[in-house]
Amino acid sequence: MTAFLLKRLAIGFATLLLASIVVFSVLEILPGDPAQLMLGMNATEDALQALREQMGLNKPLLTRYLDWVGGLLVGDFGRSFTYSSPVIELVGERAVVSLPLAVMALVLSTVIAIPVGLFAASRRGRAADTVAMGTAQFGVAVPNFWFALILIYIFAVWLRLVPAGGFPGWQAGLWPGIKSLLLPAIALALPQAAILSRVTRSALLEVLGEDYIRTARAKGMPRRYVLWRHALRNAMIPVLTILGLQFAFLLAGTIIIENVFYLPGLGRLVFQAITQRDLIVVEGVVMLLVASVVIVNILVDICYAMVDPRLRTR
Amino acid sequence: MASESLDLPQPEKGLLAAAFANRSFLAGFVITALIAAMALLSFFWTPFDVTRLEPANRMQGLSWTHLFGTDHFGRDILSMIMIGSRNSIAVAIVAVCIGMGIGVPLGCWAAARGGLVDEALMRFNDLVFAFPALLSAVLITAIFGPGAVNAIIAIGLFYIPVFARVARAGALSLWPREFILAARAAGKGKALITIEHILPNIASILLVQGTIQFALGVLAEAGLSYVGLGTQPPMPSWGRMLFDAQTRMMVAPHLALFPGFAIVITVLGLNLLGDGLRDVLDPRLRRER
Amino acid sequence: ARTDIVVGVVLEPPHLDPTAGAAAAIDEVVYANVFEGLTRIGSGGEVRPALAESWEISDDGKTYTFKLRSGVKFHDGTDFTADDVKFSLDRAMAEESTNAQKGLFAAIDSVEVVDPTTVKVMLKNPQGSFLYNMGWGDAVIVAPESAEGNKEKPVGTGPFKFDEWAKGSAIRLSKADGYWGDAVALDKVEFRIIPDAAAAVPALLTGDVHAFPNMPAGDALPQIQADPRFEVVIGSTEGETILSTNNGKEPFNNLKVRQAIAHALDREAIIAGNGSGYGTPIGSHFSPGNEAYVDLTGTYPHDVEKAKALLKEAGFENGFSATLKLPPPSYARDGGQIVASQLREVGIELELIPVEWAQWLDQVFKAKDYDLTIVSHTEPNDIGIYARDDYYFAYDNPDFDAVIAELDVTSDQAKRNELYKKAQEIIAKDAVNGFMFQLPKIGVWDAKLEGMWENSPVQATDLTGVKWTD
Amino acid sequence: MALLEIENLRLSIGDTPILRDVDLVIGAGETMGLVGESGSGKSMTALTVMQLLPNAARAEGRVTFDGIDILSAPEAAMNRLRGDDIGMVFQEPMTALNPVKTIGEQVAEGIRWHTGANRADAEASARQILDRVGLPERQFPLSRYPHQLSGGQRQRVVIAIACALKPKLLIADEPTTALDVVLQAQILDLLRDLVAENRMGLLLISHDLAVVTDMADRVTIMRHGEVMEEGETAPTLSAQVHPYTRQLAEASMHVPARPHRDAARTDAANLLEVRDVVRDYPGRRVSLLKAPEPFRAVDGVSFSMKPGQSVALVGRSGCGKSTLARMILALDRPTAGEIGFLGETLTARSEEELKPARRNMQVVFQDPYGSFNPRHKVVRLVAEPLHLLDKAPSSAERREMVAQALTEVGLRADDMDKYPHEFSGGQRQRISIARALITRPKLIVADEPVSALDVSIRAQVLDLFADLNQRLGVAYLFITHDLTVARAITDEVMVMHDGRIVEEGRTDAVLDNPRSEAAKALVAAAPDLRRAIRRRLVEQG
Ligand SMILES: Nc1ncnc2c1ncn2[C@@H]1O[C@H](COP(=O)(O)OP(=O)(O)OP(=O)(O)O)[C@@H](O)[C@H]1O
Ligand SMILES: Nc1ncnc2c1ncn2[C@@H]1O[C@H](COP(=O)(O)OP(=O)(O)OP(=O)(O)O)[C@@H](O)[C@H]1O
Ligand SMILES: [Mg+2]
Ligand SMILES: [Mg+2]
Repeated sequence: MTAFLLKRLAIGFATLLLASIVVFSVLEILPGDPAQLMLGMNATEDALQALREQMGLNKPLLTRYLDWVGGLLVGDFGRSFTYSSPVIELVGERAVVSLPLAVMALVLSTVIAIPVGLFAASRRGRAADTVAMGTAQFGVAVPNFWFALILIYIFAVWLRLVPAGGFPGWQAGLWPGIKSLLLPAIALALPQAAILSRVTRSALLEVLGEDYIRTARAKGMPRRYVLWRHALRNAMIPVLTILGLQFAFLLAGTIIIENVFYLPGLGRLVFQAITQRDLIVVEGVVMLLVASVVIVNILVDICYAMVDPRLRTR
Repeated sequence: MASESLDLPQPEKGLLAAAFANRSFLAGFVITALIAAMALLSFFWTPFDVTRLEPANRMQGLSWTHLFGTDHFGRDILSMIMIGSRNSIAVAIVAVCIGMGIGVPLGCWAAARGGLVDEALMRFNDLVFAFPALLSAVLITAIFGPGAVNAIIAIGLFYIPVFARVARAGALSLWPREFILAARAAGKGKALITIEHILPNIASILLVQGTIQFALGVLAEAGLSYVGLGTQPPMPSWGRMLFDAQTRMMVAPHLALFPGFAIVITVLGLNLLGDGLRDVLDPRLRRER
Repeated sequence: ARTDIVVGVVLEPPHLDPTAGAAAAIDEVVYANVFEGLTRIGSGGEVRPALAESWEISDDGKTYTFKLRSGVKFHDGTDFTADDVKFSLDRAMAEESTNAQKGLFAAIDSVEVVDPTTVKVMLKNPQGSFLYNMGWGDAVIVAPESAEGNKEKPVGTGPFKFDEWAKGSAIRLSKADGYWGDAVALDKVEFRIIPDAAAAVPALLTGDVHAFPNMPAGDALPQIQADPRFEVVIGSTEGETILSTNNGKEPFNNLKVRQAIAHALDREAIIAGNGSGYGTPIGSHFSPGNEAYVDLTGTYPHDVEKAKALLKEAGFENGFSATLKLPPPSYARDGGQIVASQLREVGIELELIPVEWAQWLDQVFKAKDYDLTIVSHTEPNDIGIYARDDYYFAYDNPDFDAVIAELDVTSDQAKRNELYKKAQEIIAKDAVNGFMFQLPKIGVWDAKLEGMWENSPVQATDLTGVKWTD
Repeated sequence: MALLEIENLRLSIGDTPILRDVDLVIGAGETMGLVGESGSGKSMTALTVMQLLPNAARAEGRVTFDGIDILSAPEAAMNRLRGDDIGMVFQEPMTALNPVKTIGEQVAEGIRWHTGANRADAEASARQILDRVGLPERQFPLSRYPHQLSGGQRQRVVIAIACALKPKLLIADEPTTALDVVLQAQILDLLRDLVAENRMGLLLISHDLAVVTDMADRVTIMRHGEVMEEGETAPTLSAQVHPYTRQLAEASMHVPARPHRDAARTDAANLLEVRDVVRDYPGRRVSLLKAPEPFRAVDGVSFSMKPGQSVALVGRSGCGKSTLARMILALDRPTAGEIGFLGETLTARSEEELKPARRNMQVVFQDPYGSFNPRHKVVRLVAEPLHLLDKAPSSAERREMVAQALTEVGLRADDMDKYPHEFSGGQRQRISIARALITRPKLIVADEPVSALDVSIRAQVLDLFADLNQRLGVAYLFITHDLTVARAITDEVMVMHDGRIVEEGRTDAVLDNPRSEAAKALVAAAPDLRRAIRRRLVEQG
């Protein structure tokens, strides 16, 4: 188990290192001069030079890469060019929007999808199954941003129950904060829930066809007991895989959804930072997102090992 | 164990008949065919010319002249949706081709060679999957500029590991099979075996995966266009239409309705097709029915 | 009456130091509210005294002596003195300065502190616009103690002091104690960042936001105008929205081609298809709000036949194709589509190339690698750019340069206006760019508010005179 | 009254009739053997009793267990019966246990469910029954997971689950087919003891007549969903009154005719020479720091074969037979040692250099399904080794050669345009032999070529092998775990154990009189129909 974990950690670390090289070089070839962008059309050449010097853009490439990675290792993400505050602070301020959003969406989709999947699997072939899976089939096809627009129209524009967008900040209170994340979370969660419920159902059906289910049934356990006690845990393995992938997807999904709802989250931050050529912020946020995907995947692997004892000895 | 992960279908005369007897396949096929027909038709005819802007006609509701109304430039929405379909389809197809064209050989190569090559492929996959897809797309378009071609590259790049993974898994489960051993005993090299035996036998899972990725590609293209990174005006695209509709939700909600439905129906059709294909081509699932 | 206000702004400022960035969003929050300069620009675009009570100009026009207000304090409690003025101007002029409008200070030779309330500024040569220049946000006075921290925590002399900045959502100010000028009516001010119509309209309707000095109302404007709860004022900005043309490149170096383009543009349709449908047509590069403005929209009226004829004369009977680079704002991206459709009518096929600002600056502004582009020039009174060598229009006309050179040394207002008119006419005739319209300033606010600016001669949201009437 | 009575059982799945008027009676303490070829309906009969049939199945007739009418019993009543009064053991021990639950949980679960015992009591009973099936506490605590057990041990757990509550009837559906002979003998012993101990009724399903003869008091023989014959085991099988019974019994004991045994030319040079061959597989990494111990699958094997010789390689499952075969075929490289074929060494050769060797050495695998690419037609499949010829034959020549090969294995030439799935299992194995023959090889390596076949088909295929050896002088390396097969068609035998050859010699000599421990165990455990009938007849008087 520890060997398995160590190996996963090593792979995760290698991925991060590679990612850092990729991110750095990609941003290097990004066209556009951040200094010019900050100072606008009327800037004089010496003002631009001075700013570039200040931002450290004049140093050699390798030095800048090493400085940056060295900083990352000790938790120093550098200073934003435009905001001129430490990147870590910026990211912190944005993460308190994005993270709750992604987590809310993940929880929501799980809470909806797994029971639906279970229900459909246990009623396989009957009307309830057909309806649930038909709906899911439809849900998979709905782009989340379109769904978001419809939600905005219904709940914000028409019924005026929730704000159409924006985020009041957590200092405005827990409820207003949650309220403004509600629609975005639903918009993100439902299409994901549709996918997850389909996966849950088919994983369950697959497991239900396994020999050990027959063994359990031959012990005299009723169908429902077998479904819960024997099938579910085994079916969790593919479900976990999808959950892991979904986290990455939700994180990326926040980029679009934050734009739809004008939420000051990480997605908007990178978007903005890229257009403003605030490279250091882009680098920081991208690395953070990549790191969280890597970490989630390691967590998923640990969950695998918890669910499936066969993996513990690997 | 290996044989479980990839059951080889028997070539059957009745495959086509079986396919059309499958409800999901049939529905998917009909929808997809209709969308494809619409896209083809748009090359020759649309109700209105979408390159002519007539601000005077802007944002009209539904009428007999403009079945789906007009947008903020006075363009006919039905015509735009027709032309948009061809964009969506083109982007998705080319992206799938890129993903398959590079991913499948990579996956097969890794499965055949094993060892370092395989490990390198897996790390490459880890790396690509660690980047949230949209983020990479944003970065790519930031470098090369927004546009359909770059959207294709961004989506296609993401598909490489997807197909590599599927091909590798399929190929890995085939390599220890006895008929492959027999082919090796017949002196055939790895490349030849891959072409003669591996590829035909993973073709069906690749086809199914291709359909799924195609559907996802339509969604992805819409998403990219929605954030302004995909197909660029004046070429109409569904995602872009939704973006334009968003700021006008208060006054003309119908603007958001039709492009959205177009996306949903296309993706739904492709997913149904994929599901149907899987049922027909994967005998293990067929037996379960 | 209420003493708090929530003001909606479209763009979040990157930081809050107006002396270190070009972003208009900075001035929209801090100009006149937090920071003040020696002079300031009033709501009609006029120069008014601010931290300088009065000034004297030497006869040769090269020495300005400013008499400063006494008893003024920065928000951190330090006193405002002549030393701060010298510090601020020296800092902006310095070699390592990162002031975005360094050109404003180019004429200054030296700054001399006469006594704590008197400052003398020596110019290299007389400059007619000097007092106006000192009213820009980039020329506000900062204190040496706090200058470095202004990006994050601005410290100025204005009526409001900075409280907090919830990045991505809001910036909050509150009334500063012991302000030197007339007491302001508001206690608390919040600038809320709301970038788009889809969010702005509901925010306004639900009363979350009281005022949008510059509202992205889009197509919902008629609905708001019909609502008695709100006051809608369509003013104008300093933003001349033009079809910038690369005069240095084939075929745009041909006057006939430029004239053809000018005839092909239908300003009314462009304005109608552009967001709210408001905007003032312009025929040259000058703000209609300015007293020196002349209406030159008739120089090349919309005339497709004429345009075609001119193209034929120029040797482009079958038209030609070119590229149109479009930066992100919707006036460009949407406007570009309309322009393309109008030019197609006369046979010019445009390929639309969307670019980000970073690329626009690189490719268009610096490298002049473009045919046509659409951009709004928001700097006030900037017709002088047409005289600059090397500017991205690649326009060169000695007659025009002479007019501007004369302007630079003229301080008599009537004479200046004459020269401005002349300048406008020259570039209009030369059809340097496709002059389209002046960006509207769609101000929307609660009908019970008074004192909001109707026009924006500078990019500012001056709240000093704003109060609730009930 | 008998424990289980099945009368006129008819079963159909969808529209396909599966069982026709099946009758079967089992008394308490009695063992009933149910035999028949693959697909004859044995498992379906068993599942009917458990009421665990596939969804689309319809059963009619009468099935009573202990006076309860099973076909009309509600699900709840069946739940009370299953696991309590009727236990069932399935064929596949590797997949019959839930991989994510400990064996303790899985055994105790049924006990708790049926008796309402608390956890501790249930676990105590589970402990007892696990001890009973030969999984003592010290080595096999309740907290073990299935993957930590070998196949035989897992099968014991499954039996423990089935017998935990001392059922009145135990149904064992091919409980040992997936196990090697030694394990099979152990499991069968265990079942026998359990029956004796609890006076259980046992329905033992098997396709192996010898196993059934060994175990069962009475036997029911099925074919195509119908009962052919039913009666006391030994008399039924020895008298062979029913033609089908005779057919089965004869096929089980079939020995191909081989007029010239020892076709090998002992004076000739060695055809194959294997010297000190070792094969290590990378072991599992236990710690990141320590390099993993390699697992040695083949450990210093040396032997040689003469042209035309027929050699058996026998041994328990996992002893390294297939690994050795793959190295001989140059499909895998030895870690150490050398393999010579026709005087040339095979190790460290490129694929191109191997061509001549490959032409003279072909292979036949166990699985008649898996050894063909299902998408190719027979002609293409059989012609595949022609790739090895220096000059590629023309299409017509190719068909000619394929036709000849097919005729040689007893198929028709026009079969070449069919797909493999259009053939029966035995025919398919003939096709794979045809493929092996097409290049006229001097050696055929056959890895368990008949163990997936029904007895009657197996007999035909063995005849074919013997015939080819006689007619064409092909040498065989015949890998099998079935000593009857080894005895039937080989001259020499090698016994492999844990990667080493522990004994070799003339087949009859070694199998009649094994000297090594491994060979002795193998011979003792191997079921032998003739011997079993003899013993039974003596026992039953
Ligand atoms: N789920 C099912 N659906 C349809 N037909 C089935 C199903 N399971 C088995 N059959 C058919 O029922 C018949 C009897 O099968 P059964 O499993 O009882 O055979 P068996 O005697 O146990 O064979 P084996 O020795 O191979 O296990 C076969 O023809 C088989 O194809
Ligand atoms: N690719 C592999 N990697 C690791 N271990 C392997 C591999 N192939 C086989 N082994 C191990 O090597 C040993 C010998 O395997 P092999 O397949 O040669 O056995 P066998 O004698 O043919 O058994 P059976 O009769 O079950 O076919 C087994 O313990 C097996 O688990
Ligand atoms: Mg069976
Ligand atoms: Mg083997």
